[in-house]
Formats: sequence, structure tokens, C-alpha cells
Amino acid sequence: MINPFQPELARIVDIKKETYDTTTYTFAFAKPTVQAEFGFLPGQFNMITLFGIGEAPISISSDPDERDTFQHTIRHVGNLTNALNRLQIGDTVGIRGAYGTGWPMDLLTGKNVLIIAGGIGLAPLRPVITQIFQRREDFDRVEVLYGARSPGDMLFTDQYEIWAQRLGVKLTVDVVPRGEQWLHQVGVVTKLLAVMDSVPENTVALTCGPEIMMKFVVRDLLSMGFEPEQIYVSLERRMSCGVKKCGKCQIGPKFTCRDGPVFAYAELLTLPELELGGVGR
Amino acid sequence: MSGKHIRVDYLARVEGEAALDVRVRDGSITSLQLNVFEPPRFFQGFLVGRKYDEVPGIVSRICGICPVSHQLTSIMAIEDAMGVKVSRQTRDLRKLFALSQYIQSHALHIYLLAAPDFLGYESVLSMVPDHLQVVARALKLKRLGNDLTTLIGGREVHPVTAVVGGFTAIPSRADLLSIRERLVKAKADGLATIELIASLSLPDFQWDTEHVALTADGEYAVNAGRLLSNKGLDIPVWEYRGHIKEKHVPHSHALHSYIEGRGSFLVGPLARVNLNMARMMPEARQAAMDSGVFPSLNPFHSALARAVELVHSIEESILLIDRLEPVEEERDYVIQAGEGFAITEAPRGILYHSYRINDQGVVEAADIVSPTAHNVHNMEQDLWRFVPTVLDLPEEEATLKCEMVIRNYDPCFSCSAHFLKMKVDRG
Amino acid sequence: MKAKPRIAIYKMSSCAGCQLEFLNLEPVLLDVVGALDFSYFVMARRGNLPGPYDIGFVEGAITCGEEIEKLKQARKDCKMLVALGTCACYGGLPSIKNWVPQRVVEGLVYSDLSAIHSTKAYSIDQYVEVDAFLKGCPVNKDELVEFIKGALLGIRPYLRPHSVCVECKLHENVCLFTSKGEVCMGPVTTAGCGALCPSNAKACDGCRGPANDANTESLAHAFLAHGLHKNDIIRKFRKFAGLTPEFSKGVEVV
Amino acid sequence: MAMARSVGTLASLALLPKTDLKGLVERLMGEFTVVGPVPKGKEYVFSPIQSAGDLALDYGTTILPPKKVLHQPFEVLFSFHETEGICEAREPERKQILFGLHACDVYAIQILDRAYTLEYPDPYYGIKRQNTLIIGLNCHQVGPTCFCQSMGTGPGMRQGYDLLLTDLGDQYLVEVGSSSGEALAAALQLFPAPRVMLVEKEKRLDEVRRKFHKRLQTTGLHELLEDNFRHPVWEQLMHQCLACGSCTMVCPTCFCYNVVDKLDLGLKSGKRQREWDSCMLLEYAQVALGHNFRKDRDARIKQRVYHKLVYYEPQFSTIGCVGCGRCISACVKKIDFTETIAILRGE
Ligand SMILES: Cc1cc2nc3c(=O)[nH]c(=O)nc-3n(C[C@H](O)[C@H](O)[C@H](O)COP(=O)(O)OP(=O)(O)OC[C@H]3O[C@@H](n4cnc5c(N)ncnc54)[C@H](O)[C@@H]3O)c2cc1C
Ligand code: SF4
Ligand code: SF4
Ligand code: SF4
Repeated sequence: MINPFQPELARIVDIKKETYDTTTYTFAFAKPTVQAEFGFLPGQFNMITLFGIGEAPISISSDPDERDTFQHTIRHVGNLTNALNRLQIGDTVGIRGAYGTGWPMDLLTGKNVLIIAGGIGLAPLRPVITQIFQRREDFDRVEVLYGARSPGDMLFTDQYEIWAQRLGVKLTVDVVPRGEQWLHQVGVVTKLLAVMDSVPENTVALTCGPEIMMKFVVRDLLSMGFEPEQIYVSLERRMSCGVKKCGKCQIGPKFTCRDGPVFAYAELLTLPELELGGVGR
Repeated sequence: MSGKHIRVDYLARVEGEAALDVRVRDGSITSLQLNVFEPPRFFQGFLVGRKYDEVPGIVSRICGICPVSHQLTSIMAIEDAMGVKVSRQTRDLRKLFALSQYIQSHALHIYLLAAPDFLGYESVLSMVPDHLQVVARALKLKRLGNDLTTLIGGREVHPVTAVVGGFTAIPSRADLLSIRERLVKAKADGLATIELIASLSLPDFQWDTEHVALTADGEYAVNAGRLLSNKGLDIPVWEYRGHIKEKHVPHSHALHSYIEGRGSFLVGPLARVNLNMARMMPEARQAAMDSGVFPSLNPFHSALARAVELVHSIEESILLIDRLEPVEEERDYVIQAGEGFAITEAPRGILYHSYRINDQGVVEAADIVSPTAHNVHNMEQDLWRFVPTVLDLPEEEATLKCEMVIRNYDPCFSCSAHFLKMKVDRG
Repeated sequence: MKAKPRIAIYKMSSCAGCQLEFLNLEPVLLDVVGALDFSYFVMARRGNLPGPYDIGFVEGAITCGEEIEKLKQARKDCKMLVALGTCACYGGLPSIKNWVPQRVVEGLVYSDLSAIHSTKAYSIDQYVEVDAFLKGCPVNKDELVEFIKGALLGIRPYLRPHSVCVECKLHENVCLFTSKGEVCMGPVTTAGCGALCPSNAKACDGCRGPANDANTESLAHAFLAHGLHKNDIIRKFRKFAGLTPEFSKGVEVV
Repeated sequence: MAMARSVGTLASLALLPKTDLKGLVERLMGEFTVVGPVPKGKEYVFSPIQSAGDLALDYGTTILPPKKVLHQPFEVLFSFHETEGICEAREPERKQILFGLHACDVYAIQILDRAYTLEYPDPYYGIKRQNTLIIGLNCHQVGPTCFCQSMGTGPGMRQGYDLLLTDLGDQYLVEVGSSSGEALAAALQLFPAPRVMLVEKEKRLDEVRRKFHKRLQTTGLHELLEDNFRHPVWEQLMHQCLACGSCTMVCPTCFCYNVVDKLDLGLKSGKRQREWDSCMLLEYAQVALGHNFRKDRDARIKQRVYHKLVYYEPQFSTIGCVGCGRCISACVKKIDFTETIAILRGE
């Protein structure tokens, strides 16, 4: 019987510091066969193990077409993620996956796509952006709205100009520390909704970020005329297995690890979700 | 002869906090104070108003080294107060329980606290590279004592099963038998311990103080007996307060015990072996006799007495296990008002507890005198006699020797701590 | 190789049981000594070395001015300061006396009070910032080892935050409360002891202080329903951790 | 997998005189580890038996459900080593028999089978399950907290067992529930019984059915609960509940667990281990930096009740409560969700 709880060994092949507390790691499975078989959809996640410390669910932030390696963009917030920060190129971790539903890529074809991300929430959306970028002609208008706490908290900063060649990119920060230069918007990410080019017609909105941010994004989108079926969100829950066993990630009858992490907002309306759900509200 | 100033800031490897202050003028001591500054925790104070069944758990926290003694003594004093009778099995288990703590505490003291002095190390930690075998033996013995305590009490520090009337849970016969095997093997380690201590050269120092211990017929007294001394004291437990008094000396948080009309006295392994050697288990008795030192008035022989008791405890534990077939027993008794007393031999000497309990089972008065409290006065007396013999030694050595006098007692200043500041002021 | 962390062990008002648990680690003691440098450990060594230290373990409650000073110095000397055991975490058993007028308690023990000046018994975090709390009277050795490993790895160890009932059930004990009609502090007390007392057929005494979502009011009502007298309930909550807001609430009910 | 076997027609029906039970159990012990109800204090626990005499077949219920044998309270998933990598040193599992299970517990195992053997099958559970035969025992008494009847899970068993015993006085009626059960029955050479004995069995069960006094009315439960997410009863429960976790720890259908890594002191090797977790505990839904998705006790209480009574249905095509009553008897505050439902129904 195959054991879904046993990670495969993977090596860190590159480390790139994104911000003071966030790092992008490039991994390759130690066994070439495992690497060759490994495929994923934008929005899926892996369970990353540091032996002796534990396991954590982390979205895959690289492009699925890149087959030799894959990337995770990780914010250092606790035991495992801080310990990762102490690792070096060549070190080994355990990885298993990919798990969960991805973003509804099939649904996006031929449509307008609106991507709204906050903070680390851009990581699981980057594969969507890179896919769209490469198959730009398959989509209609595409716009990325991204907000972070401050300019220093923005991820993938060297990508925006490239992305902007083929899609709309709008940026905002909550605050600009004195002395720093910032040429874009200031304010929470919903501010960008007021200045975006996107309109509800024929558009699918994808959003990921802190739940409270998504709550306001959804509220504003609805008020602008988006239907709940047009909006997709990616949720975060505690997970100890990633494969529908440990129970922790359940929201009503749904397992976030399997039925999510990407949910249609319409579906959330049937769930007792804390901020975005409908039951009990 | 003046101008010389010896000062030791810490006496380490004892249990509790104390300081020693010695003033010497023209070659003679003008004042000597063993100052126990271990902060008082007022157990006797806050026991008042608590329920009788809470007492064993509370008094256990007087001392993390000998919690079993405090628990058992309080339980027996309360049983005395309420007229509770217990079964033979309970008495046997209690004795085994007490002996387990002898094994643990004696192994701890002999190897971890005292041996470094004799072998010339600052601690057992630094002995590891040169004496790995010895350290391994020490840890094995200590673990055995701890495991036996845990088997009976549920935990080694502050065990939980011993209660008024008996035990809440009892060990299985199978578990007892498996620890019995380890006890049998440990006897050799115990004998090696005696050999080790007997091979050391101990200071030749003695004086005629009074030695006090519990004595019982037909057994080496631990949990019950009469109080006996080498100077004629022979009283039942409840007469303790008629003979043994305490005074509060301003320089110390430990009350000083004395025998009415006589003065300080010594309790602990040396007193016990001196008074009760004939009732020891065979191999321990033989080893004690072979050593040729007992009875001894040299407090440094406490170390040897402890080693002998280690072997005795192992032997008697085996004997007790052989006759134990533990069965669950009901503990029924009625709560009654009364006053009760108990004295046991804790590893460091006699431990006295007495309680007055009302008809609701609430404690109205508590009186506890720990072995170290019994000994502190005598320690000072030892030092009065010992300091002059070391005044000519180099500072460092004189200090160590004084510390050794105190460490001999395996003092537990929490029970009555961990550092002793010694200051010798020679004017 | 990285230098071994330097450890200091301090004693305040305590029974020394918690620091003894270091020495009671026999099966792994040599490994522990191999991994840590016990620079300051007065119970175990004579050659104690001055700070600074990487980790300081403080045992015992704070009951007098000298201890406050000693504690503040310890805080200065140690990168990480750990409360070792319930006395240091909550005041512990010595805190029982906090509810009896000080002079009354003292008078029950000493005849001449002129040399005695103790304060109420407080946890160490009343006076200094504390980085970690190891609960238990005494501390649980498994937790102590987990903590040491965590410190070596630079992570927070997993210490159970929930109630003793969880471990009690994991061990399939007969519940004293529901089956034997005894009252038990387990439902509001932090686990991590392996449900030691109930596993030995003895009600939990609350020695590890309040669990993370302790509903002491409701438990106090359950005690009342079981026929406990008001004073019994007060005694239950004012024992090891009577100063905590949670256990104080239990007292307020009656 | 045992649960997948069809019940089939009751091909064989046998009788076992009570006097023969001991011999039968002893024969089973030759080949299997027999796990059955044994006394512990005033309660009972499932435990491997040392002799047939250990079995206490007149038990009412056990502290922990037999789930603990298949999904253990603590379980090592694998060990790992700095240089040797991951090693799964699992001992070969001996075949075991769960003996004397009541209907509720057998039903619960079928629910666990769905949670643990369908998507991403759990190998630890799976292997133990494959090596496990279930000998059920129809109840002949009703405990004070039992309400299996209203949940449709008992007192009589319809499936999920390999063999089923019904107490008929001085003998047991033995029914076969699976091909493994059939093989077992054949090996044990039981006396065939006439089919009319089934009538006798139903008569006994009817007597039991009349004794229930606790019930949870399940019709319209989803709507009832969905309409009452904000009912004041939840707030009352929030004040009562101790959040101690006992109710979930004893539940035969709870499957949640937590995972912790335990390193050896050398920091070079260790093991990954899981242990039962509970949605009633504060830390269960807490994530890094302290955010908690179910911080309030009432949210956790609702999660438990709604999960059992509503959400299992879409997940596992069955209601999640088997009416064993353990959560009620384990609760220090005697919180009883059959009463909560009655309140919601305005009863
Ligand atoms: C589907 C999904 C995708 C994610 N993607 C990313 C990502 O791309 N980048 C990123 O930086 N973070 C991501 N997270 C969050 C990340 O999982 C947590 O930050 C991480 O688990 C924290 O672990 P820790 O050991 O550092 O923290 P600690 O607080 O020490 O956590 C201990 C354990 O708690 C659990 N845990 C704690 N926080 C979370 C959490 N937020 N979600 C799930 N389990 C948690 C884990 O089991 C963890 O090992 C994602 C979470 C989910 C559920
Ligand atoms: S917490 Fe308990 S064991 Fe630790 S020092 Fe205090 S009284 Fe002793
Ligand atoms: S015995 Fe105490 S700790 Fe154990 S389940 Fe019952 S109430 Fe909880
Ligand atoms: S059961 Fe309670 S009293 Fe006993 S050790 Fe655990 S927390 Fe302390």
C-alpha cells in the first residue's frame, strides 16, 4: 500500500530572498523519477517537512510548465518556516503533494481574468499569472491588483514590469515609510478596485490574501455587480495531513485540503466559514 | 595572628541556601553562625485551614529530595489523629516506598554531592571523563531508586498514590518482580559503593555528641519505632515534644533543635547505623562490621553509613517484594477530630510531623521538624570544634574542609537548600 | 561545531524538586550533559561560572526582596529565561499563604518575627519578562527534554495547551468525576503530565495551572452540584495557581 | 477490506451453547489476538485478552470505542534518520479479532472505513483493518445514555460484522456476515441452526427496543440545524462546556488527529507520530501568528454537533453519530446533544 504520509526527499537548489521575512526556495526532488512524475496545477500546494520539526502546507509558486524544479515562496512566521530560513542551498527537506484543487484554469479560457492578491497571497497566484502570460491569446482582458503592507513587503518585484508587457498590473501599499520612493497607489487593496479597468462582464475574479482582506474584496466585487459564481478565493486552514485524514481543515462538510484551498465564493455561501461563509450570517 | 580573611561565597552541592560566618580573634573563634537564609515558605502556617487529605500532597512540596518521607510521615500522623488502621500490605508498601527513596537519595548524595569532594573534583559533571564507570554506576543506582519510587508512587518527585488509609493505586506483582531482578543485580553496585567509600581517607575528627534514631524490634526502623539515643533517650513518638525543643536563633531561618536539658544532637545514617546495626539485613550488616568503624562518633563516617544503608535498602526491598502479593484494598475510615504524631527515618534522619484535626477533617495545627532542622544546631557544634583544626591550612583547603563538614549531613535547607556563604573573619 | 549553550539554574523559594528533575534524567543525563554546558548549577557543582548564560531556568516562587534582586540579575545574565515549574510559573503551593494575613502565617511558624520579612509568593513573570513556562509540580521530564531539544533546534517545542482530560482519555482512565463521583480539576488544568494523578486513581489537583480555554466558572458550578462546600471549592482553586485570572474566577463563583 | 463484503444471504446460521464459548474463544486465541471488553474499575475497556475468562460480555459500553485498535490514540507514522532517511519499521501485524462489539461500534467502524480507506487510503488504518475480523454481539440491555435506536444503528446489527452473536439465554445464535466469517464459522464447526431461530432473535431484540428512553429525532435534522445556527441554546452551551475535549476523545466516529515530530536528543534521528486531536480544543483551528478560526467555544461546540449531525452526510453518506452515548456519559457537565436537539425542536 502506498503511503501518502511519507514525504519524498527534495533538495534546495536555489534560495532567493523576496523580502525581509519571505523567501522563495527552488526545489528538485532527490530522485529524478519523482521529479519527472511531479506535476501540479496552479493553486495547488505541497506539504513540506523538516524532519524533527514538522510539516506545513505551502502553495507552489512556480510555473507548472517548469518541470525540472518547482518553487515555494514562504513567509517565516513560526517553527517550520523560521527553521527553513536557516537552511542553505543543497540542504534536504521532505515534500509530498501536490494537493488540493487549483484555480479554475479551464474556466478562464476566453474570459477576462481579474487577479487580486494581498501579501503572501500572491504566491499561489503567480502560477496563474505565468500561465496566462505564456498563453496570453487564450484570455481576454487580464488585470493583476496587488497590495502589500509596504514597498518592502512586495513579492516578486522584478516580475511586475515583465508582466505589465502583456497584462494590467496595479500596485498599492498600506503605508510608505518615510524616505522610501513609491510611484503607485497608497491604501488597502480594495482601493485598486475603484481604479481598475476590469468590469464584471465575462470576468472571473481570483483572490488570495488574508481572510479579512478577501472579505472586503468580495464585498466590493459583489457591489460592483460580480456574481458569487464569478469569484474564486483560496483559503488557509491548519492542516496536519493534506489528504483528508487529520480533519483540521474542515469547513462544514468540506476539507480545505481536498475540496479547496480554492473555492468558488458561491460555494462558501453554503458553509460556516469564518469571514467569507454564508451559513449563520 | 591576623590579617587573614577567608571567605567562601557558595557552599554548593547541598540542598538549600545557607551561609557560614566565623569570627576568629587571636586564634580562637569568637562567633560562629550557620545562617540558613533559604527563604521560609511557611508550610506549617498555611497547612492550617486545609483539609486532611490535602496534607500529604502539600507537605511533599517541602522537599523535592525526600517527598516520600514527608508524605508518609504526614499520612501516619493524620492516621494517628483520626484513629485509622491500615493493612499489613499498606505497611509493607510504605516501607518499600521509603526504602526506594533511601536508594535514590543516598545514591544522589554519595555520588553526585559528596564523592567529588573526596575524589578531588568540583562536580560529578567534571568526573565524567575520568570516572565514567563510577558515574554510570551512580546513575544506575539512582534510576533504580527512582523507578521503584515511581512504581509505587506514580512519580519520583512528589509521588501521588500514597493517601490516608493506604494507596490509590498499587503496583502489579509482575512489575514488582521485574524491578526485583534489577535490585538483585544492584546489590553488587551497592557493595562496590561501600568499597569505594571505605577506601577514602576521611578526616579523623570526633566528639561526643548525642546520636538519635528510631528503633524498632525485629527490623531496621524506618517508618515506625521508639526514639532512642546513645545517651539514654528512649521515648515513644508522642512524647517527642516533651523532650525535643526548638529555638529561633536570629541569624537563621532554620529553627534550632535541642534535647531538653542537654543540647544539640545528630540524626541520620550515622546515628541509625550506630544504634541499629544489629537489625540490618545480612550483607549490609556484615559490611558494616567488616569496616570496623561503627559505632563511630566521627561525623565523616556518615558517608560510609549511607553506603551501608544503600545495600541494606536494596536487600530489604527484595525481601519486601518477596512477600508482597498486592491486591486492591478498600480504604475506609471516618473523619474524626484528634491529634496525631508520627516520626519516620527520612534519608537524612528523623522527621517529625504532628497535626490537630477537627471533626470536619480540617487542620487546626501543624508541627513539622525536618531532619536538617534537627541537625543544624549540631552542624554548628561540629564547626566550633572543627574550624580550629583547619585554621592553619591554606584558605582554599580550609574552606573546602568546612564545606565538607556540612555536606556530610547531606543537609537539605529547603526542608529546613543550595548555597552556603562562609565568611571567616579573623579580625 | 557550535558551542554548547550555557545553562544556569536558579533557586528561589522552592523545594528543589524541579531542578532535581534534571538529575533525574538519568537515562539521558549523559546526553544532556553532552549537549548543554551547565555553567551555573549550585546543587550539582562547586565550580560555578559567571554569566552571561544562554538559558536560565528559574525554580521557585518569589517571596522576598532578595529574590527579586536575584531574579532581575538573572534576567540580565540570561538570553532566555525559563520559569521552571509551577512555583515559578504561578507562585505554586507557597502562594497558598497569600490569602492568609502574612503575620498570621509567620506567627504560626516563628516566635520572634523581627528577623522574618517575607512577601506574598508570586510567579517570576510578575517581576521580569519570561520567555517560556514549564509547568508542573514538578516539571514533567518529557516536557523538559522536549524543551531542551527545542532550544537546541531553535524552535518552540510542542507542549500540550489543553486540559488534563484529553490525556486522561488517551490513556483510557476511568473518569473519577463521572464514574466515581469524585471531583477533579482535570477539566481546567493544563495537560502534559500524562494525566498522572487520574491514571493513579487520584483526582487532579490542578498542579499545572489553567489550561488554554479553562472554563473554571462552569467547573465550580459542577463542584457545587457535587455537593462541595464553598470552602472546599476555594481550596481547590487557591492551591497551585490561585493567582491566575482563570482560577480566581472559579473562586468568584462561590 | 472487510466492510466491502456483501452481507449476502445468511447462508449459515449456527448455535453456540454458552458452555462452549470459552473453548471457542480459546481456539480463536490460538490464531488471533482477541480483543474484547474487560472490566476496568466500574467501567469496561477493550483490551487484548489473556484468557477467555477475561471477557465481560455483559458489558454496557466501554470508555474508549474499539476504534482505538484501528486508529490508535498514539501511532508512529515513520522514523527518520539524518543519514538513513525515512524508515518505516512497521512490525507485521498479527491477525486480530474484535470480539463482542455492539451494533453502534460496528456501525462506527464502517464510517471510519469510509473516512480512512477511500480517497488517499491510510495505510496504517488499512493494514490493521485488513487483519481484523469483527465478531459482533447484539445488545440485550440499554444503557442510560444509549440512543442508537433513533439513529438507526442499533440495537440489532445489520452489517459490518464477520460473525454476529445474539444471546438467546443458554446459547448464542451465530450469524455469518462475510466470507471471512463463513470460513471462521466453518473452521469452528458450529452446530447449524434452523432459520426460525431468527424469529427468536427478533423477539429478543424487540424486548430491547422497548427499553430505550433516550432518542434523537433525525427527520429534518439538517434543516433544523441550519435554521438554528444562531439559536440561544448555543450560547448557553458555551457557558456550560468545559472545552475539556472528553466528548470527542471517546467518540467512535471522531477521526481527527494531530501530528508531532519527536527527535532523539542527539537531534540526528526521530519519529513522526500522530495522536488523537479534538475540534473542541482551542488550539485545533489555530494557525501561525495566533489566528484562530474557531476561537469561541460556541463555534467549536457547533462544529462538533453540526459535523456529527449534518456534515458527515455529504462527506460519508451517513449521519456521523451512532448513538453510543459515550459523549454524554463522559461529560462532567452532562451536556447531552439529544437534549439540545429537543430544545431546538421546541420540545
Ligand atoms: C493551502 C495552504 C497554502 C499555504 N501556502 C503558503 C505559502 O505559499 N507561503 C507561506 O508562507 N505560507 C503558506 N501557508 C501558510 C503556512 O502553512 C503556515 O505559515 C505554516 O504552516 C506555519 O508553520 P510554522 O511551523 O512555521 O508555524 P507554527 O506556528 O510553528 O505552526 C506549527 C504547525 O501548525 C500548523 N500551522 C500553523 N499555521 C498554519 C497555517 N497558516 N496553515 C496551515 N497550518 C498551519 C502547521 O502544521 C505547522 O507545522 C499556506 C497554508 C495553507 C493551508
Ligand atoms: S514547582 Fe513544585 S516541584 Fe517545582 S520547586 Fe515548586 S514545589 Fe518543588
Ligand atoms: S478523571 Fe479528571 S482529568 Fe480524567 S477525564 Fe475525568 S475529569 Fe478529566
Ligand atoms: S493530574 Fe493534575 S495534579 Fe496530577 S500531575 Fe497532572 S496536572 Fe498535576
